[in-house]
Amino acid sequence: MSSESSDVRFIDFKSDAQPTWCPGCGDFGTMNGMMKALANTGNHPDDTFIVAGIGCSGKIGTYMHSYALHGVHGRALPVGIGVKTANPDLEVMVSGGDGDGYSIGAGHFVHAVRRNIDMSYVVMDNRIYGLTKGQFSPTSREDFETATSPEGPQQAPVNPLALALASGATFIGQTFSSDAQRHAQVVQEAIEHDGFGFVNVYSPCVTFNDVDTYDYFRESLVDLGDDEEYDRTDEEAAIERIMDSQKEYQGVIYQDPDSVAYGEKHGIEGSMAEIPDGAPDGATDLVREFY
Amino acid sequence: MSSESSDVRFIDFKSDAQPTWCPGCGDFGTMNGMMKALANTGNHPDDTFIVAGIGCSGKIGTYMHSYALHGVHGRALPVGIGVKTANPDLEVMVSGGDGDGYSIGAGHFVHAVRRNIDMSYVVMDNRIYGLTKGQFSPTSREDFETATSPEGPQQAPVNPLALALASGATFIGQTFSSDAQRHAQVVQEAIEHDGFGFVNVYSPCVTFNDVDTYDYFRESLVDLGDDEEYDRTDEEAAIERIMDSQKEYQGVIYQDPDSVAYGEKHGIEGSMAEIPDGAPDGATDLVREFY
Amino acid sequence: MPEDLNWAVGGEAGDGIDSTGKIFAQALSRAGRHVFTSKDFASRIRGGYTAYKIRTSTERIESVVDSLDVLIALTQRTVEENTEELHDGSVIIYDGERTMMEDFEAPEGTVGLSVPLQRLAEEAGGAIMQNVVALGAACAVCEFDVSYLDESLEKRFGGKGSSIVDNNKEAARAGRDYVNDEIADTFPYDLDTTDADYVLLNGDEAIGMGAIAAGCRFYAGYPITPATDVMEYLKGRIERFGGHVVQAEDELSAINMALGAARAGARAMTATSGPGIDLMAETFGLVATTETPMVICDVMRSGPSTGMPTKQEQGDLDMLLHGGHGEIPRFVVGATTVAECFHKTIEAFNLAEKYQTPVYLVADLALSVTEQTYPPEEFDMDAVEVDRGPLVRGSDIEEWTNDSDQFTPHAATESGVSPRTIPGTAGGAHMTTGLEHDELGRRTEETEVRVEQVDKRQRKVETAQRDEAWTAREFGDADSGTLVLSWGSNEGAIREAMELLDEQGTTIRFLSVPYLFPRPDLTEAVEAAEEVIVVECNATGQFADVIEHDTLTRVKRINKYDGVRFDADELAAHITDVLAGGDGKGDSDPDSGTVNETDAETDAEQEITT
Amino acid sequence: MPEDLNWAVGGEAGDGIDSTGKIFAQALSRAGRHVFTSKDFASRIRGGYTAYKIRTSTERIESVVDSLDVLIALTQRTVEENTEELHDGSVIIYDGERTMMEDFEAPEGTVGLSVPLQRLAEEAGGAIMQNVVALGAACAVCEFDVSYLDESLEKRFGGKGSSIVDNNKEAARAGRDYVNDEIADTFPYDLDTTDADYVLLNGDEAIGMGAIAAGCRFYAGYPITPATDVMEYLKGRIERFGGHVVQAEDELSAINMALGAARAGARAMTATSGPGIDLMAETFGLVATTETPMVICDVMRSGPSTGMPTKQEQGDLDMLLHGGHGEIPRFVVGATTVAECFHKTIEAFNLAEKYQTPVYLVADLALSVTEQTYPPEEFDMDAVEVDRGPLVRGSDIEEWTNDSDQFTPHAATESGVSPRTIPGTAGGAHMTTGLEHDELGRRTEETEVRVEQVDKRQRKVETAQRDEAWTAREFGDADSGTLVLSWGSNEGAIREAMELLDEQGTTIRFLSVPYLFPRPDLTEAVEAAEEVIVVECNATGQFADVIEHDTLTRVKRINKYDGVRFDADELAAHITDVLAGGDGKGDSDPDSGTVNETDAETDAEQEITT
Ligand SMILES: Cc1ncc(C[n+]2csc(CCOP(=O)(O)OP(=O)(O)O)c2C)c(N)n1
Ligand SMILES: Cc1ncc(C[n+]2csc(CCOP(=O)(O)OP(=O)(O)O)c2C)c(N)n1
Ligand code: SF4
Ligand code: SF4
Ligand SMILES: [Mg+2]
Ligand SMILES: [Mg+2]
Repeated sequence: MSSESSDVRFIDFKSDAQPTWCPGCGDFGTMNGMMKALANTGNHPDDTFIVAGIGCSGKIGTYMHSYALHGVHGRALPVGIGVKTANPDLEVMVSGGDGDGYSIGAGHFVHAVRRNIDMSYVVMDNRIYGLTKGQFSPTSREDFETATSPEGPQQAPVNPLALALASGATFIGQTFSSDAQRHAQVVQEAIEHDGFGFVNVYSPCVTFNDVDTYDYFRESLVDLGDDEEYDRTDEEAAIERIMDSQKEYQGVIYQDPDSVAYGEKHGIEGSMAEIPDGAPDGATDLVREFY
Repeated sequence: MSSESSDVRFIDFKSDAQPTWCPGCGDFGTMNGMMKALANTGNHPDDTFIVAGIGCSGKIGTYMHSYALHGVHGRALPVGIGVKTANPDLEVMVSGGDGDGYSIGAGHFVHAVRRNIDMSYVVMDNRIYGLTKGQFSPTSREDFETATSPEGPQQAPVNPLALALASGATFIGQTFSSDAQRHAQVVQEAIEHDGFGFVNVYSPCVTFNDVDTYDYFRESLVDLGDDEEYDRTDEEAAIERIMDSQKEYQGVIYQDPDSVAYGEKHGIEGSMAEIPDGAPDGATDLVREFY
Repeated sequence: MPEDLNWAVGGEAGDGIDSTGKIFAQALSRAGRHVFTSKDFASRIRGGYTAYKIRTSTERIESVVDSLDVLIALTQRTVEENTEELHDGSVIIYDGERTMMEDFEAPEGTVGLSVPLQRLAEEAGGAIMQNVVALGAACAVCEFDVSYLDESLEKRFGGKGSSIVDNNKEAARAGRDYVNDEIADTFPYDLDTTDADYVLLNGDEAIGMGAIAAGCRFYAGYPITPATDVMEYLKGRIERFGGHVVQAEDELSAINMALGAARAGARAMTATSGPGIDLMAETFGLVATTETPMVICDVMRSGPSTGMPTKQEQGDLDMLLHGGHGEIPRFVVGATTVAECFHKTIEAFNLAEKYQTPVYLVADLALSVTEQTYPPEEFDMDAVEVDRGPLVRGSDIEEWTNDSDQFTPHAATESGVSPRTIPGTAGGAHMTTGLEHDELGRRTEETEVRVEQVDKRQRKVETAQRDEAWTAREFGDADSGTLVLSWGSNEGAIREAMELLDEQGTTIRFLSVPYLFPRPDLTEAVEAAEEVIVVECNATGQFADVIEHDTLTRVKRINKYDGVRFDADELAAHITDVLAGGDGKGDSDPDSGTVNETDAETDAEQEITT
Repeated sequence: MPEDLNWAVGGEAGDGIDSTGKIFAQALSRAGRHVFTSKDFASRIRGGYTAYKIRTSTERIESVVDSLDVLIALTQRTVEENTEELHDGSVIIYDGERTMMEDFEAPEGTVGLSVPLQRLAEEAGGAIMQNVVALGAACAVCEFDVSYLDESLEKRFGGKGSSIVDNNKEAARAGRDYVNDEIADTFPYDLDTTDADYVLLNGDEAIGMGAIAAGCRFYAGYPITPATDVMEYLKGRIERFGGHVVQAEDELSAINMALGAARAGARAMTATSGPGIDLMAETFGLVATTETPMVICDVMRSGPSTGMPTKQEQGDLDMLLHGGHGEIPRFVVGATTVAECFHKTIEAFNLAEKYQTPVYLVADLALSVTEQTYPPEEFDMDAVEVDRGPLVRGSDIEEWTNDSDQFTPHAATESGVSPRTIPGTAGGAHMTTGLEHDELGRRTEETEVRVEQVDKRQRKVETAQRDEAWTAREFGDADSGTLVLSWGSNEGAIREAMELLDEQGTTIRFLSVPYLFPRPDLTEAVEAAEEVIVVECNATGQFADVIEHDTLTRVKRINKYDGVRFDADELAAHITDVLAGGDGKGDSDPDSGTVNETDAETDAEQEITT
């Protein structure tokens, strides 16, 4: 599906609620890209379900227009899995912050990746806890000074892409919220991917993170899309980029061309929402089994 | 430290409780190796703290003799972190099953690894939920038939070594419970490692897993100790072995020679157990700060 | 010849005790006999004593008794564990040729029947069939036609090929023949058969079947004793009805998956036991605040913490009524019998959707492990009704949109229940959140809206209190001055205890309460009684406290917290004791952990003389 | 000239409102004035209205009132949000030169004081100092010497270099001079100073300081409003005392880390708010069953679910008393004032170690965000006592080993409290488990041992009930027929309301209850009263229910659940209303969400006429 063939415009995914993000927050750009990608892939708000985590990032559920749930901290992915399994016809997009996804939600992340449900997961990675006012996050640098790390966290930051790869990811993307076009494009590919489309988005926090700034990302990001040699289906090449702690990469870093989504493997088809007024046909057989 | 220099014998780490594991269970061997490694490194039961998870595996807390806590399912690692931080003089060993560590405890695993606390973590990986009678576990093969996966789980198994590596591990070992000597030796190295010493132990369940059997491991395990070329400090070589889904490796797969443990980075020294009878010296300064 | 036979097979965990017992239970059921089973077991895979006990009668049975007529003892310990239950004339079947049983002597008064189980099994094709040989021997002892075993042997071993089935049938006959031919004694047991056709199932299976009947299509869970059977029942079955089971990575995930499925419009459920209920507490509040219909099943086991995972307790009531931070409207519905596990599951789904709230469905270990016979009509699929509540579709949506055409999923209606649309419904797109929100589901901190939404959620409970029949199940003499109250699986034992008490001339009024919240107003009943006794399997008397608060009356308590369900004899003794002014310990088992707990203040007031 | 001044600065979140208010509060404190602050805020980083309010007097203050004398309004909305509080003669300082305030008109009766904040700040060195200019202006309005600001400006900006400090001092003076010179009005406010020397701190800081004082060395936590400040206070300070703070990956981890540290012998703590308490529920049971001393602090916020994270509520009592599956002995201690946050923290650690149980230390958002002055003697470090309970060391261990020299960490002593050794103690090695265990800490399912251990754990509570003084804090007239009961931060507002009521001739007896479990026996007090009113910030009346059960008496309720703490005027009105037979809504703010909730049964009984 492409934007040409669809009547839904990006603006249809916008709600009339005014974002309360700080002026300049990366999340504005991140959200815009998500809305564009949803529109470009021919989705409709009435057939789309957004699950948002808790954090500044988690507010997107309110600012976008679709069916949506703003859950509890760290549990957005399982909610998305439930939605998609109960109705594979829906477009399911899960989103949240680095704390939500890689700290309190780290376990779910590992397991959602390996389940390879056909949905997308967009993490707004600002390397800080924004909503709770500036404590270090799992992606914060070892020496990043915050209220709870006056001398830096002194522990290896989580590498979300590596974690995804180790968990058996079939799609790994990374973008930068202010590179609007690339960001929307990669998210679009994540949506189109047949399986779990994971995109880590550098979405700077202008209020509490003075290290991982727009300038920093602008200068350090290497776009794999610019590299004609790069083969996103080559796992080894992906590992090399992902484990490279000297550089930050943008683009689709890895995609398994043979990915088969969970739903297909398990033969899940159609919505589970429609049920008969009484017990379903064949229910009496269940009783007979106990003879 | 070596066994020669120590008066503590392996048997001193054994309690008088009779194990109730099924005859032939891999956990017998796994535990013996742990006791030997503890004795060989010159530890004493009175200075050792074992944290056990919940599962058949988790029973070791009862069968060994030391200070020990048998916690709730999936939370053994944080308990160990608390013990070690409060008293760095203790030898802390955490142990549990693949379900405990990689399913319900997956998030803690990722974060314990990256904190690099100076303790060891021994996982009895039988690729099944033993205690709850045979449901698939996170390390179960895609096609492994159990009560909850009549047609196999149909999802990529967790690769514990990859997960550890992605989380910034400084020591990754893997052993097989019935290769007693190798197993004890690798666990011993994990104890001696200055940081988080992680060992995944193939510890077969003879009752519920008829696929990942003694025979299977005996035939498929490749011992890296036999490979003189292998350099455990070479991260790339480690990645190659770890991502190799065709083979199972035994030995110390990776060790960061420059590992500095959390306690050292944070300047944690000495036991926190001794406190004065009243407020500590200097407490009044805390009040003055509020002037 | 007693109608009522108490039978057991016991040995080490791992000896196949469970399936052996089940084969015999099914055979009895096939023969038109009622069966009520219970299990003694330890949460170890091997190395622990375990037993499968069957009480059988041509009449319906609802409880266990502390008596054993026929015991297949694979180990010495099996006999030791059951000395109290054995009586004059009890028959113990054992294999005197096994080394460990060589020196076995049957307790005084009992009949020790040495049958060479292993040898006969080997002759029939393999030592593994020794339990089946024992079953054959038991048939002979009870004058029960061994061919009743055939159908269950086929069910069990059919998958392994017909020769295995045949060998097993032969093994059973070898056991029977050995008793008939070599021992040739007669025993005081003779099992009648009837033409009735029963089904045999346990509480977890009844819950699973109820869920499918009610239209549940999505189940997410994490294995935990004694709730795992619900998941294992559903797996492989729910798919036939278009559903799916996910084994989640933990309970936090399980409840959130179910929440997602429920928001997508499916009837969704998760089941767990105490530790999982704790882990689900945070999301439980989210389910309630977002007004998502969902059923969360708690099959209680002995706590606190990991406690005794394979032992009985009714210790989670406080948590179910009060757990989770903040103020969470909820429904708590409890099953009191195995059949009720089926019916209450269906009801739970209907309540959840009618009132758009999470419903705790509570059962206990005793229900979940009990396999019990019922006429199949008890599970009448044609009688199942599904009420999805105010689900708004099509153009009806317009009624529930605001001036800007936005759907109002949390409209503050008079009943407190709001319209509900499911994703995919045109014009119904909306969000919801665990933050306090307005009618549109968007966060707010406006004091008026906050108060309106709290009141609205509370109003759902009031509406339900008014509109639904929150009745108790009443038994006994409505005019008796003694009122016994209970919840959960104790119902059966109390009913049987009432029969025993009746024989002594003591009549009581018994209300078995399946609705824990909202619950029946028991004020009148309590005020009408001279003596109120609350029976429950826990130490602190959680239900008793609830009753005391509701009715402003102190009650007496019979509590048991040693991990073993009440049995009828014991209960009758305790009740008698309490009525005689005793402390509720009765004269039965002094170690049974049964106590009569009352608040310190009350002790003095009531001046109980012991 | 009123002694009592109510002052506020308000604007958008992100405008630096908090630090501006704090600077003024510190200046007042330096001038020997008492200060009691409160905050209006939204859980957004920017874009939401927020205000820092100060009530100041030369006398001690314990509450807020709904009145504002001086308001620095950085935005129009600040004035709108406070119209009700403004009165004749209130002074509003604003910057009439800012575009958004150009058309601002002060509400009738109030005095609008346009001060070119931004321009003066720019002249002094930078627009960023406009808030400080406003503070200077406020000093002029209140006849308060601007030099009192200097010390707090140094504290705040000292780290940024002396020229920044100097610029700020100048900015303050520019604001003062502008009012004095250009406006030259006089205002009815004149702030006296005294020689007293106060400290200014909030509840979270008091908890953190109490923890260090009590010897706490290990803290693990996960950020959550309004408990984060406890962690942030400890970080950077506890290390000076040999301790450490871990920011855990989540609350599940945090409580387990604290458990580990506690088993290693450290005094250990975690603090969180409702959602974290839920997540900790499972491990809480483990802590209790393994008899590990630990303090778990719940700084309550508005629920359920994510609720209103920056709003006040006392909604977690049910969870704290009853949460967690199974039956878990626990202590629940609550702070009723900021100073008590310090004292109760110390007490909580002592109780935890004396009785080897987890102690919930409960505070609420109102306490945690209130900055309040106290004479430093209130935090007398020399008076701190540490009681570590039965910690066994050296050869004393032998007293507590069995015949096989095994230590018995769960010995079933008469008091229920067992000996305790810490790792590293020779001969003390032992295990413990969340499974039911014997005296050695090894799993068991023996019914006798199970019952013994349940009883033993319960006995600790009984021992504590007997041995400790579970007193309430009593205020007012002990002989009054009106008994008011409350818990948590309402104490201050109720005390002030009592003064207002006194003026009307209404005296009441007020018991502020810091011990939620075990708790004082209030039966006598309740029975002696004609009217019992329970005041709390929640919708269902959780504490009222507890009192009703304890005393078998229905009580009246004043509840507030709109997210805003009680203020004294409002409470006085509500109490008057209830006493006049009203519904407790008083004649104050009809929208405040205050209700008088009584059970349906009672409504009828009490026949309240409105
Ligand atoms: C169980 C629980 N613990 C803690 C919190 C408090 N909390 C809210 S958001 C957040 C972290 C925010 O960080 P991140 O996920 O990176 O989102 P950001 O604000 O940076 O976008 C925390 C700790 C909570 N809501 N629930
Ligand atoms: C919160 C919680 N959920 C579920 C359980 C039940 N449970 C006990 S052990 C276990 C898994 C055991 O698997 P593993 O960790 O691999 O250990 P194994 O028995 O195989 O050694 C489960 C699910 C529990 N104790 N607590
Ligand atoms: S605090 Fe940071 S993440 Fe949050 S809205 Fe502001 S800029 Fe964005
Ligand atoms: S079930 Fe498996 S893991 Fe458990 S004790 Fe038996 S063999 Fe070992
Ligand atoms: Mg973040
Ligand atoms: Mg396992």
